[in-house]
Amino acid sequence: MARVVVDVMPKPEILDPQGKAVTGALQRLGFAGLAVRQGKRFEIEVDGEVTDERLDEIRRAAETLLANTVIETFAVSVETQEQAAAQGQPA
Amino acid sequence: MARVVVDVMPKPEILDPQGKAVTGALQRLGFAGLAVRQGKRFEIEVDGEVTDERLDEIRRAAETLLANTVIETFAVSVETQEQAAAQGQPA
Amino acid sequence: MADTVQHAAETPDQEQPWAELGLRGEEYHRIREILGRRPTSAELAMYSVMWSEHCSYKSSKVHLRRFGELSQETPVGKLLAGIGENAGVIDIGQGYAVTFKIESHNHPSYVEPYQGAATGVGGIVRDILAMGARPVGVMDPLRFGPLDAPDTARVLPGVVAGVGGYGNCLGLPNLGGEVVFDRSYAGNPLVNALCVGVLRHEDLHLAKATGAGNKVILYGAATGGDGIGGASILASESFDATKPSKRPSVQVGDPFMEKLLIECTLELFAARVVTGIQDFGAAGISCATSELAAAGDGGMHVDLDLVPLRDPTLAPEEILMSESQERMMAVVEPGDVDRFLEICRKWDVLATVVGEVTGDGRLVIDWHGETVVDVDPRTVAHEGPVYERPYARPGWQDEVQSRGTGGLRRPTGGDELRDEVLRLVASPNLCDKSWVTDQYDRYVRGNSVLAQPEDAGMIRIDEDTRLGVALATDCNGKFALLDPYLGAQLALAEAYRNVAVSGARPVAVSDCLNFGSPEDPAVMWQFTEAIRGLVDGCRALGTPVTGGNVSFYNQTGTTAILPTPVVGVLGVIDDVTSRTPMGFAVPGDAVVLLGETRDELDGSAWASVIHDHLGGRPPSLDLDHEQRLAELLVGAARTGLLRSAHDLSDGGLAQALAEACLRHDLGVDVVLREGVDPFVQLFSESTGRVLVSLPEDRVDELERTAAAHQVPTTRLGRVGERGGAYVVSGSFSIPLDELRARWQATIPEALGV
Amino acid sequence: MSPKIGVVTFPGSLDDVDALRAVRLSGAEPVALWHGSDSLDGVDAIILPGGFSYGDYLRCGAISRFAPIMTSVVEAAGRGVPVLGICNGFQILCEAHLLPGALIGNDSRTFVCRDQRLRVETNDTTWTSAFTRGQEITIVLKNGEGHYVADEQTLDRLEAEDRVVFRYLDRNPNGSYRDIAGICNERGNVVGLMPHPEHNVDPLTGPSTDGLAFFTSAIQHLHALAG
Ligand SMILES: Nc1ncnc2c1ncn2[C@@H]1O[C@H](COP(=O)(O)OP(=O)(O)O)[C@@H](O)[C@H]1O
Ligand SMILES: [Mg+2]
Repeated sequence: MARVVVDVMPKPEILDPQGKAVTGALQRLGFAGLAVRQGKRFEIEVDGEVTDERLDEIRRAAETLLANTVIETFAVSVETQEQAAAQGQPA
Repeated sequence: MARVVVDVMPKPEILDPQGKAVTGALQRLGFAGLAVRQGKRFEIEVDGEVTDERLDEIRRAAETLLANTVIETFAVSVETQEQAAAQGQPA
Repeated sequence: MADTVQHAAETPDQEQPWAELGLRGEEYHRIREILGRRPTSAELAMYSVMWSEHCSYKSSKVHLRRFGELSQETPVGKLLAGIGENAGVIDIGQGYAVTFKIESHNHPSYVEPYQGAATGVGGIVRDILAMGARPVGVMDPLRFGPLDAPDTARVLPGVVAGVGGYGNCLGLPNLGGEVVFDRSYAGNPLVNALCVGVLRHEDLHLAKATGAGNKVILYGAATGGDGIGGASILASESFDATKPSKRPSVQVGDPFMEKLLIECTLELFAARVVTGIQDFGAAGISCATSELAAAGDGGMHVDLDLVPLRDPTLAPEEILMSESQERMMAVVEPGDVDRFLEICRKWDVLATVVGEVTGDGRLVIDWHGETVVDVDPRTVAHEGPVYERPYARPGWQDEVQSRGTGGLRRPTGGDELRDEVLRLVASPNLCDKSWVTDQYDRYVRGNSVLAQPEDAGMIRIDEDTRLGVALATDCNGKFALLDPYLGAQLALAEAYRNVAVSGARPVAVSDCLNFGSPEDPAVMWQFTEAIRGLVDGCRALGTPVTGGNVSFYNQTGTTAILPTPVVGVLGVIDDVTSRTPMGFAVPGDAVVLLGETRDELDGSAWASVIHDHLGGRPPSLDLDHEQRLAELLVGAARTGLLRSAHDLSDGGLAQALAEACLRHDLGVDVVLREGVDPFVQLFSESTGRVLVSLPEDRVDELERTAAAHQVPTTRLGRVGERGGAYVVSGSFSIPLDELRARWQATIPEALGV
Repeated sequence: MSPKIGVVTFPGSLDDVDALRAVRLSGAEPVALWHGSDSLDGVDAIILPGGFSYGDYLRCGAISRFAPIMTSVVEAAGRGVPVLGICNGFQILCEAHLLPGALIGNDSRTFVCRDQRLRVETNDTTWTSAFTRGQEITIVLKNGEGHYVADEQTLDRLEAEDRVVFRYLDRNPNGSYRDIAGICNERGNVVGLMPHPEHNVDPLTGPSTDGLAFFTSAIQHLHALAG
């Protein structure tokens, strides 16, 4: 089992009301100087090996379903063992 | 300006209806053998340098606000230039 | 360097991309003539958006004028504001006024269904707010391609989630709407949105900039590159070429921001610190500044550098054209500015003084210390081109009208009738719409007296006096195709009747005219016929048109949508507790049909569902009868005569009976008339009919009152037991469980949820 | 003297007007409270109303939980002051850890508005004493994120301590664990639920008047305290 991660973010030029609200809240909580954009993270457990074809397939899946490419961009990455382990715990 | 990323994922023992729905939808679209969990990705532009203290501060922000640790885990990472560049484009 | 007025004067021959901005050669020349020089690129940006079809109504203006011929008086009071304002305002007595309007957001909703629909709701809500009113409800007339078309599975859920996502988050109850499927909408869904607001007479605000020295304040969201499409052409030519040239043409809504904007604006009104106000819709700052200045008594000076930006790389022409949502512009007396800004701070709403009202009649806009716009605002806002587009009754109209339903096979015998009743009930246009409406909050604010699936939405306006208003929107595009004049009147009559069945008195009209390309003479003919129909219809019914919206270019390829003049009717009810709901309420009650049934099946749901047929002539309409019927219904509500009243429309009596039964799970036992084809009695779509139920011992009273109003009555039968059956005596019987299962399954099955 | 019940308005609160009306119709004095102030204006009970505070953009209730007034609410709750969280208010109470668990997106992934049947599982709380145990009621439900989750241990504990206050009947509308619609704290003075009792106080505008008993429960409790 391998893990592929698809990160989906609002395009930079598109309004991000979520990020705006979080940025404001952080400020009020005393965390200054942080500007936040909020997106989605999909962690995908892939049956079998992550071949190039498999990755291409996931890219197509991201394009059709996971991201709305009218307003969002996405990035696909394969997660290494160590990353996966780190991800599992609170940092 | 540097960028710090906070990834927030539902804890494994908590149901993830979004992820489950996405998994189902992918299957119906013919993308087989993919199991998805859906979380959030926060990209944080930090004013000034990302020192260790700054990172600690962001960890605290993640813990108090960005994640609900009752049901979610989070991971904080500093994004390198290259990653940032890659992130910018559709993969 | 920006293209300044001075630079424009010095470089008269500089090429300008007017065509790319959608202007025609003669329009560009007219702009040069007005200015006596070439426009700066900022001016060109302003003229091009303000003179677009969408903002200038250049193809429709000459026809819309006809609405102005109607009396500006409603049956309950005067119009306090009419066509030409952001929305019409009707005096409904007790010091209250209501304002309502429908707008379209069709094309954006095809590109990005969720955001398109969401920002459509946001836009119409700001129009209502700008009149000084508190928005109190929304409705959403929607049209989609066939339910089983693959793209509908993308568009419909997105649109519905968007309407709900935005309206729910604003805390506006959804009072009703329409969900209609037809193949003509496959590549061009219609997303119309209606908002209704309430104000006290003294709170009426108008969009005008008066009083030299008064400050112009921009408040709400920061300005980004949203929806500026064409302006980036200008920007990339005249500004630095290294920045991202691709600006988003999609706008993203922020309903939370809009909710703050509503509460903040209402507090500003209450504090009496606003002298003029304008919402931002299409064309952003170009529109707000030029309309405010044009309607005022002076001019306006604006410093664009002061506009808060979300994207600092925006060029002046882009800032002027940006359609970023959730923004408003107010004109404020200098002494009130501090208080104004303080209220905005309380609501966490960004507010900035960006200019002031001047006395010179010019709209002057500066950027980096230089003047980039210097125009007479009236030439931008009001003196755009006006076209008398050619129109002609299309050759195919006769052919379509001659192809009636006469030759179609009609069902005979109980089994066939039963089967077709069920097929109609389960058809996409007649089936249960809760998959859609369950995504809308209809309870918020606690004043929703009637909402879906009632014939009209009704809200209480005053808890003590129980004054309220009712609203319905309707349009049968198939009828409008068969005869656009009559089709528009049928839409009007249906909305009018839907308001009347609830017990409210219909008083005013708003419309959203959705059509194909105005450059097609056949479409233009449909459009002019629809307006003629509406004007004649409104005159007959005594209801003014208070405002509305035109949406052209609704077509897939070269095939236009069914002409779709959506009509919204507003009614007033003195005591909302006397309203009449649509569902059967008490077993044993008498069931009576008001109105007359003729053999009218052309354009009917039956023809379409059973035979996939559209042709012939729409049912006839008697507006005088509609008026008498409405009087009867409004009077009956006052005296508490009826326990239910349900308008007959698509699917005729067959469908109305099913809906009245399913509302509270009560059966019905109907005896059809001898000597008249049961098929016609069940499926004809003759207009001016209403299905009512009432206690047996008051049937005489109903018959007397109806006779006094010259409304025919037919005794149909009785309301049955809870969980009973839909029975047509001697013909067929359908257990309610079976009926409900068929009615409810359609949309969830089609969408796979 | 009739007790004073406060309703907090956060930016994006929507059902605050309704909650104030319900308080009035139930015979208490409604008091509007503002999120940005830490003053409770001497109210005897507090309602956190429904809505989309801060747009619910991060997580429902996550940002409101840090509003200045919440410090006072948490403190008052600790003193035994009755606190009712409705929908968004329930979410805020969970985020503030006044109640255990969390609310996540409905399993349908859509907003759901419907007249929902519920069973009152316990009347041993400040807000449900006027009901009978096991009573079946109909209350308006409307939310996008009403799916109650908590770990097994917490769920078992809630059940063991009789702190599941309401359960969904007929059809679980959002996937909530063990059909939970509402819960309370150990002392029973803090109750949170997803459905909206304030929309069920007038037969003209709601499907039932089953909501009134929430408010009369608290009023009776306050009268008893006042002796
Ligand atoms: N179909 C129509 N029927 C009546 N009035 C209309 C119609 N279309 C537009 N109007 C009126 O023309 C004016 C300008 O419309 P519009 O540009 O949509 O206003 P806004 O800028 O507020 O959206 C408004 O008063 C509107 O009510
Ligand atoms: Mg307007």
